[in-house]
Amino acid sequence: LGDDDDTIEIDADEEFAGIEDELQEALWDAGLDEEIEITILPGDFETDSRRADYTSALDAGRGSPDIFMMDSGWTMPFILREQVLNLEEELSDETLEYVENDYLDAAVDTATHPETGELFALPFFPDYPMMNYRKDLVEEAGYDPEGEDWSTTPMSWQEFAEVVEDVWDYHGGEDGDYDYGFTTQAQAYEGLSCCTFNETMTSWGGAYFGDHENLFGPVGDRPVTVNEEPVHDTIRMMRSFMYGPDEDDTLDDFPQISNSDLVEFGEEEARSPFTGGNAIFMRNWPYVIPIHADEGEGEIGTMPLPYGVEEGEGEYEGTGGSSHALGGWHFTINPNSDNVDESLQVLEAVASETVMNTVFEENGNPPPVPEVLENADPDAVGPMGDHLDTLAFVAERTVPRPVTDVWPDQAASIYQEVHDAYTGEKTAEEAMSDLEGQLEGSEE
Amino acid sequence: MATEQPPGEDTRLLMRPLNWLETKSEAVYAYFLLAPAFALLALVAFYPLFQTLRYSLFADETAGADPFGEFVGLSNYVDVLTGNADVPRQFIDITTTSGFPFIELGSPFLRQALFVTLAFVIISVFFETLIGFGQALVLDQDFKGNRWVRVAVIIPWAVPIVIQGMIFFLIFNPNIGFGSDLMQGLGIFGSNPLASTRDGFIIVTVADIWKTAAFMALLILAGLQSIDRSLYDVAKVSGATPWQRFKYITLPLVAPALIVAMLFRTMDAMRIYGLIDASVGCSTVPSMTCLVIISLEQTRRWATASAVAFLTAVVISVFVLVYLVFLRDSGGDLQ
Amino acid sequence: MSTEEEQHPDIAAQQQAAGEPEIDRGLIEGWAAKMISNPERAYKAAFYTFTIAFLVTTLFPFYWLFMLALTPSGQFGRDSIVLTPGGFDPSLLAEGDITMGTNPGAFIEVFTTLPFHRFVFNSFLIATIGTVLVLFVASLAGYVFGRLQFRGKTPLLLLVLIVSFFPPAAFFVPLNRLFNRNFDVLAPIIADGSLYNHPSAIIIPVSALYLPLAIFILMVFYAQIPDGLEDAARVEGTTRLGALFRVIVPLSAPGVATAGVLSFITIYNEYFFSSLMTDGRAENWAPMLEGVLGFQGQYETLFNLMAASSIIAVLPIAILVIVAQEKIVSGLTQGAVKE
Amino acid sequence: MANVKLENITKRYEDVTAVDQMNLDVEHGEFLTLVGPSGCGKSTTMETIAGLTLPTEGTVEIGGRDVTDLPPKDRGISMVFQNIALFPHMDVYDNISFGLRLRKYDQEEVDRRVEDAADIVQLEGMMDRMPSEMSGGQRQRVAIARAIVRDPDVFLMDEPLANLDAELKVHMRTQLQRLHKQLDTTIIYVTHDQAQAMTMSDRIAVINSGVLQQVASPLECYNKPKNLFVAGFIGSPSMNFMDGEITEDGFSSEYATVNFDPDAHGVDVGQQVTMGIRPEDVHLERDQSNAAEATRTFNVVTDVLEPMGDEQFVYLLMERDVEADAEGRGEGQLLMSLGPDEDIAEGEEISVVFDREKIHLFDTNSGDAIVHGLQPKSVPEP
Amino acid sequence: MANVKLENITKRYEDVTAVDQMNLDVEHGEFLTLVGPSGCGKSTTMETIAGLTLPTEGTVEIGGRDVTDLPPKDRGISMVFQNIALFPHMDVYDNISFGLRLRKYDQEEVDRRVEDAADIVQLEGMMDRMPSEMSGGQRQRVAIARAIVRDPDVFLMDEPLANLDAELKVHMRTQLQRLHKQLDTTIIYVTHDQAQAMTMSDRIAVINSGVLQQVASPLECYNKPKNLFVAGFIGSPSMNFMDGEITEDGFSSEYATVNFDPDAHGVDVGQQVTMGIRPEDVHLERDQSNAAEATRTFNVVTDVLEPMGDEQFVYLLMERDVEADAEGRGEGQLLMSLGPDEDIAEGEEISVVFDREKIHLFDTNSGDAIVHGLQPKSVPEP
Ligand SMILES: Nc1ncnc2c1ncn2[C@@H]1O[C@H](COP(=O)(O)OP(=O)(O)OP(=O)(O)O)[C@@H](O)[C@H]1O
Ligand SMILES: Nc1ncnc2c1ncn2[C@@H]1O[C@H](COP(=O)(O)OP(=O)(O)OP(=O)(O)O)[C@@H](O)[C@H]1O
Ligand SMILES: [Mg+2]
Ligand SMILES: [Mg+2]
Repeated sequence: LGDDDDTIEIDADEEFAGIEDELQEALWDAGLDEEIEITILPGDFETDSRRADYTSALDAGRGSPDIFMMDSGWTMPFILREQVLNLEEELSDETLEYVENDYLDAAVDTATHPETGELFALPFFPDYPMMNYRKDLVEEAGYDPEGEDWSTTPMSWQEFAEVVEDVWDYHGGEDGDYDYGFTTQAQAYEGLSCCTFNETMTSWGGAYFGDHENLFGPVGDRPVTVNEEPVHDTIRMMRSFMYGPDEDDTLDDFPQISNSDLVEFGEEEARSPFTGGNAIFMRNWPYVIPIHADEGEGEIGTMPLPYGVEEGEGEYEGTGGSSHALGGWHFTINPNSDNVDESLQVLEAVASETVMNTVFEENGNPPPVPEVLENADPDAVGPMGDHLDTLAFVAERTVPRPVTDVWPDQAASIYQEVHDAYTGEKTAEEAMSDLEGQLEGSEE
Repeated sequence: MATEQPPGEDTRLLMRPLNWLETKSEAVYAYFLLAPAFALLALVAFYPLFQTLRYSLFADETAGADPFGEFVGLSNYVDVLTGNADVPRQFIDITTTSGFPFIELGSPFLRQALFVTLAFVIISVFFETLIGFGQALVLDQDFKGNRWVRVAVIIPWAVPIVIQGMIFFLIFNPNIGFGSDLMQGLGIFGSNPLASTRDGFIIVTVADIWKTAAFMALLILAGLQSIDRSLYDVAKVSGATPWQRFKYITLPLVAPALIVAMLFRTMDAMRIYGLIDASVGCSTVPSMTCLVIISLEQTRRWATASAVAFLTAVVISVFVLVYLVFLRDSGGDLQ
Repeated sequence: MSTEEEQHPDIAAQQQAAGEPEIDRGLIEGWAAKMISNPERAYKAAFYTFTIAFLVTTLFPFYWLFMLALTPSGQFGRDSIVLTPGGFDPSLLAEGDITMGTNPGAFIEVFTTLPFHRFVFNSFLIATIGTVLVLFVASLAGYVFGRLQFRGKTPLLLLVLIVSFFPPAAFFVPLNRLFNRNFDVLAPIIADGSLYNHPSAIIIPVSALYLPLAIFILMVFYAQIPDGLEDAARVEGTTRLGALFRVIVPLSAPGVATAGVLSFITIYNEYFFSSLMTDGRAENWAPMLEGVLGFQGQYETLFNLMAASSIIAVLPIAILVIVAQEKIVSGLTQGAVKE
Repeated sequence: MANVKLENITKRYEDVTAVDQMNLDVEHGEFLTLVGPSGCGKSTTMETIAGLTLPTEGTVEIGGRDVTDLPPKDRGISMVFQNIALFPHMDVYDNISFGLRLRKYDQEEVDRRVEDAADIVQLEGMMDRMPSEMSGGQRQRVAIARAIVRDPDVFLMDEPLANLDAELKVHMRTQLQRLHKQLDTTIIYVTHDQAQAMTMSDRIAVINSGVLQQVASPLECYNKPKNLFVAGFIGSPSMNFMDGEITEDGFSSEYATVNFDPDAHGVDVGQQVTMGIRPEDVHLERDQSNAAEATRTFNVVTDVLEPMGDEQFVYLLMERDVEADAEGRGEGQLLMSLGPDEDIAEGEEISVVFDREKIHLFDTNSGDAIVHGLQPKSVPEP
Repeated sequence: MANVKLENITKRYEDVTAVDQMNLDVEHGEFLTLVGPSGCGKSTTMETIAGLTLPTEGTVEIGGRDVTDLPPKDRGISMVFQNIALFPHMDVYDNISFGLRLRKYDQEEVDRRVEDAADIVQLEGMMDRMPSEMSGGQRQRVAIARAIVRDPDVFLMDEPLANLDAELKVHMRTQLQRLHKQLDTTIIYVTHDQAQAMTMSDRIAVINSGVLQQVASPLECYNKPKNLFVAGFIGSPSMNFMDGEITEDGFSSEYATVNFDPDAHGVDVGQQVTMGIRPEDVHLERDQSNAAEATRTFNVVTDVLEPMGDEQFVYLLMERDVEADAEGRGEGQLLMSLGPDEDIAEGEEISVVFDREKIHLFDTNSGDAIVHGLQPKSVPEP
């Protein structure tokens, strides 16, 4: 365990631990003092366990690791508690400016203290969902994704559903070779609240707390807007997808393109049938692309997520149009570390194109700076190369996560109620009015 | 010759306090031997529990660096019991969930967590005892290959909880496993077992029985093995049928071991969490400990979590008292 | 259900020999007649039925786990895995693919993807030390509660028991603070002076939380040993404590072995503290649990590797059970343990 | 009718043959006692009859039925175990009433019977003690009560009185005899106590190393032992033996000669024989009138005296230089019993005679008895 | 020097006083036997001496040291337990050598000693048997070997020979006596066997209900019992008792009178006394010469005969219509012992005399002995 003093411990995950050497080189190339070495700890893959680990480490005032890689979904509570180092006072102005001006805004928002506007975390890479589809199957059914430029032209949900129904029917429909026309995540879990439901609702012009600027607070001083038509419609549309339009509480003009298994699906459950050649369309994160390239069946295509109402036509600012929940990870510094200065130097180096490109090339994680993504060399980034334009497109149409200190409570309420509505325990209106009550309760 | 002069008189330092102890009264001796256990428990259990009890008397602070706000006395407990607390809306409101016969009992804590937990405890402990006893009786026999049967029966207990949960989760996973189709075919499960409280409850219960019947079997087997076999001879001559020998000799003589096994199984089942978390998830089958963990890990409401933990302990203690009465009656030496 | 104890095992042997020449009666009819005329046979049949039922129900999930481990990761989601691994296709054998479309390599990938052996070793070590600690401390306490009479016994026993009333989470926050605190005294022994990332940070709490069960088990078994034997040992020249370890403990072999197995398994499989008291690195004493979880990501879960690693992780326990069951079943107590 | 018949019973453990080819016929209503040295197979025989142990060979019949394959409960027996084996979790009442409750006797009947049994073993007022709170003798009495409460056809009792004091032993002995008559049951009994064996039994079965030696009435075993083993085993203190040879004149050994006509006693001159004489058949010369017919006088030296209260045992050396071996008796040594008041000291020289009618002759090699009691003298002794 | 001294020892269990104010002084090298009815507190006394039970009151001294607070292992004792208490998980060798191995004797010494001890109890060749594979007597012998292998200062033996056959009992008895002399140890012994108590002990301590009744040499206890209890308890079969009253002429009861001068015997006219006479002191009229001085003749009817081999017991009814009660003896009933060859039948009318010198008188109320042996007659009897 003899860490010599110059080794900076970064707690990340197994995948980053695998590219430790490449990262080290990139950091040095980006100007890091050659004396400073990094070591990457393979933290828990599971985001919840990672949060629990970091909570206990910071609560106990533990000095290691020096740098945390935190999910943008739960960095905010640490910032609010000021348990991580305030970078605003420590980083060079140059870097601070770079972050402020060039980084993806939605990512920076989740790394900044909402009241003071100070930067507490350095976005490392963002994550955006895309609509994946089996290009081969779609083409067999007579569509021409490339010709119609699916990769950067979002469809409406209506169009999308019809396309799916058509392709699915072409391949035998429910009783054919493919059990699912479309898979997504509708399990009762955090991902439903922050992402899948959030982005779909946004594309329908709905919102949890009105305008998007309210997503980060101020808690207690913002409207709760879940019990409204666009939100109800989002639920009804999903019910149509799962149960068909003949069921209660559905939208008549949306066909059935999947089945109720979706209410048990998280990312992996949605991916398995797709990779395994049992589904045609799938909403998921870019990680599926390298996997599909490895072991998947057929050719994968990507496009932006469909929209419910046209961009800008939502009732609240920031809603409407193709919307993509923003995932991703930040670096934060452990204030109890003995190596705060060195750690800051590492962060300075991380905020460089060299490092961003290395990460993108090695691990497929998109750079946090859109411009870097646009300049990326498609041949150098492996299977991601075919999807750069979609990635770039969705990176500009993201929905930030509504992270505040009360978000964990609210997230639980949201996915519970939405899930109840999906499974038909409650009607969409009942569920949303219950949810409204609970959210208002927690906003006090 | 008559005086004993052992060649190697024990002069090791260790022996001195032991010899000193020999002459002390039974009580002093008892306290001395209990010292290590209580030292360990004091450090790892009593001290933390005392702290946790303290925490539960403060307000939750979700924003500041210190997770505790001002002193609020028992109001966390009151809030939890009356449903005012910000325990996460992690729990399905059972009363409106179809197909599972729960009664309306008041606050979410009582109505959901407590009720789910109690149902789980009663069903799982009942079946585990029954099956464990059956297994122990089989294992107690002398037959060829019993060594391997024994290993086979006990081995599920050795499966890490994560994996136990994963196995059952995957068996009922619509993509990978066959369980859902099978059970749906039999008309037992609805369409989304992993999302339905009723079906999820059954999955968790079955998974728990699968694993922990072995625990009962092991303890009961050890109890069976400790019975003086000549008592069976006496009983046989007295005219006892196998069933009567079981009822009058085996059962009362393994009763202390059995009750201890059931006691600890009950306490464990009351705290069920890992299995749920690893299989169907806390939102499908909310248990009392789910409530604690989620308050603790997810929403960082440590005061509320502490209060819920203590309430859990109170519920468990009620059960334990019942057991202790039985244990005393069964001749387990408590007085 | 107590089938065999009805009669001596040698009866069974004789009866089987005697039962031979009745084959030519109607099969079922003959069988039923035998059952009625010979209840022993019925017990025997019931016994085998139960044994087989128990075997199938306990082993099937393992079999299934094994099939899961053999399934290549690309095969998930294609077909349900029932009796054969996903992607299993015997016709591939003809094409020279002896794996028949399965992926036995998972059992090797487990070690190449992560240092899984080190995780298992860590757990093994932690569980061994913890078990020894638990057995020793619980033996002393179980002896006191099982065999001595003194004032304050019941309250103390309840105090021990109370520990088991609380979910492990109830202990976590204070313990985490305690174990992460830097104690200067510890600095020379343990890097950076705190117990974090040190095996004792898992051993101590997990042993202590398992202690009540061990104490209760041992209490029950120790209480059953007749006083006479302990007296004899004391007259022969042991101290009271000597009598405990030379006579009471060996005579309670079934109980001690049971407590030992349960303790080992509990610590080996412990979920809560194991995942929180180290940073998850094998070289920092992270237990097997972290290894298994290492195959599970937020996105991609390597189900086959998890299954393979589970099977591998269970092996030490299986060996332990094989060894310990001899003790549990040793009929030491036959015959001479009597009042 | 509950006779018990063992046919060719053999029980082998791994390295020991505990019972060897035993044939035994116990009649209905008989009181048969098994005696024999420790480890000779008495308990094993009992267990075989009870059905607790399966014989390696042979069959057991009870009441004319072959019960070899029947479980104990269907054999109509009850048993007192040598190791007592009370149920530790039941109090005295429950221990005693166990068999009755199994058979669902009604409560009153159970109470009545338990009371009777407790009365017989003098355990009144201890009904709610637990076994661990009783003395050794008290436990044994509970075990007896548990067996007698059930009136079965056959009682098996393995050392039931070992832990009782003399008075209680006599009491229990009488009680058992009375019970035996009253209930008209067959009793098979194991004891190491000669007094019990002699007074209670209709017949005694003497066993050695698993082999039946003699089955006969107590007095027959005492007076006409079938072989050296029985002669030595029955009677306490046991018979004196002298190894010698038959001469023309009768018996002759290093230390003693006894004259008789070899032909009339069916022995051959030169045959190796062992002479046996019981301690009470050795008389002081002055008391020789007590003997039916006295042998010649032997001059001996008294060695050790053992006063017993109602009699005293005197160890005699046939010659002064004989060294008493460990057991106090051996070649050239002799034990006699005297009245308690005979005035005798250690180291005294005295003269004794044997009672000719009480002299036994055994073939030294086979051990079989040849003659019990010499015939009246035809030639006067020197 | 290893004397044992109990001072004022009392042991109370919840509802029983097992030992009551016991004062007992056992000298170095003495062989003291505790006797008494089942449950009288013998084992409890032994446990107190061993230190296994803490007395409620009183102190124990061994070798002049107060050991009341010493653990058993430091008291220099070894013990044979009534319940045998072999370690079931150890074979014979390990059982016997347990104490030696604890004391870290070297292997050779252990082997030698174990061999010697096994020799004494005749257990050679059974060294690797487990207790569960042995007969009752074999187990008991292991227990004895375990105790003697260690040569302690004091041996405590609680019924060590109960499960042995007569021959082995005699053998073991002699061995223990020899050991006792050789090792010069103190032995405290519990037995229910009169023969053992009488032959082995230097002194006997008679206990009843936890209270010490008499401590004296065996013959003294036999011939001069201190009270009714001791008189009845010592001797087998036990003494005949008759309750009566002192008249001017001596003793008078419903069934018998015996003449003597009350004044010369320290009794008052009208005092309630119990007369005691041992079975062997009742003689047939025709044998009255065997009595030192005979009383008047009593006409009795023989009831039950018990032939014992070396003697026979005859139950007599003082009057024909007396009904024999359960124990065979009671008011108006009498037991006598006769030689084995006396020709006598049940139901016969015979005349008997008592030996005046062997008549005991006890105060009926207090039970204390008044006189042992009447003085020679001054007045001729009718
Ligand atoms: N643990 C106990 N609790 C209550 N009473 C007891 C206990 N042990 C012994 N006794 C009682 O104390 C009395 C004396 O018992 P002890 O064992 O000393 O008798 P003993 O003289 O050895 O009898 P025995 O000859 O039958 O062995 C008995 O009445 C017995 O019932
Ligand atoms: N389970 C066993 N395994 C091996 N040998 C045994 C077993 N049980 C008994 N024996 C042996 O069989 C022989 C007969 O034993 P048994 O118990 O019948 O003797 P016993 O006549 O009752 O003796 P005792 O008078 O000492 O009780 C003994 O030599 C004994 O050691
Ligand atoms: Mg026996
Ligand atoms: Mg006793």
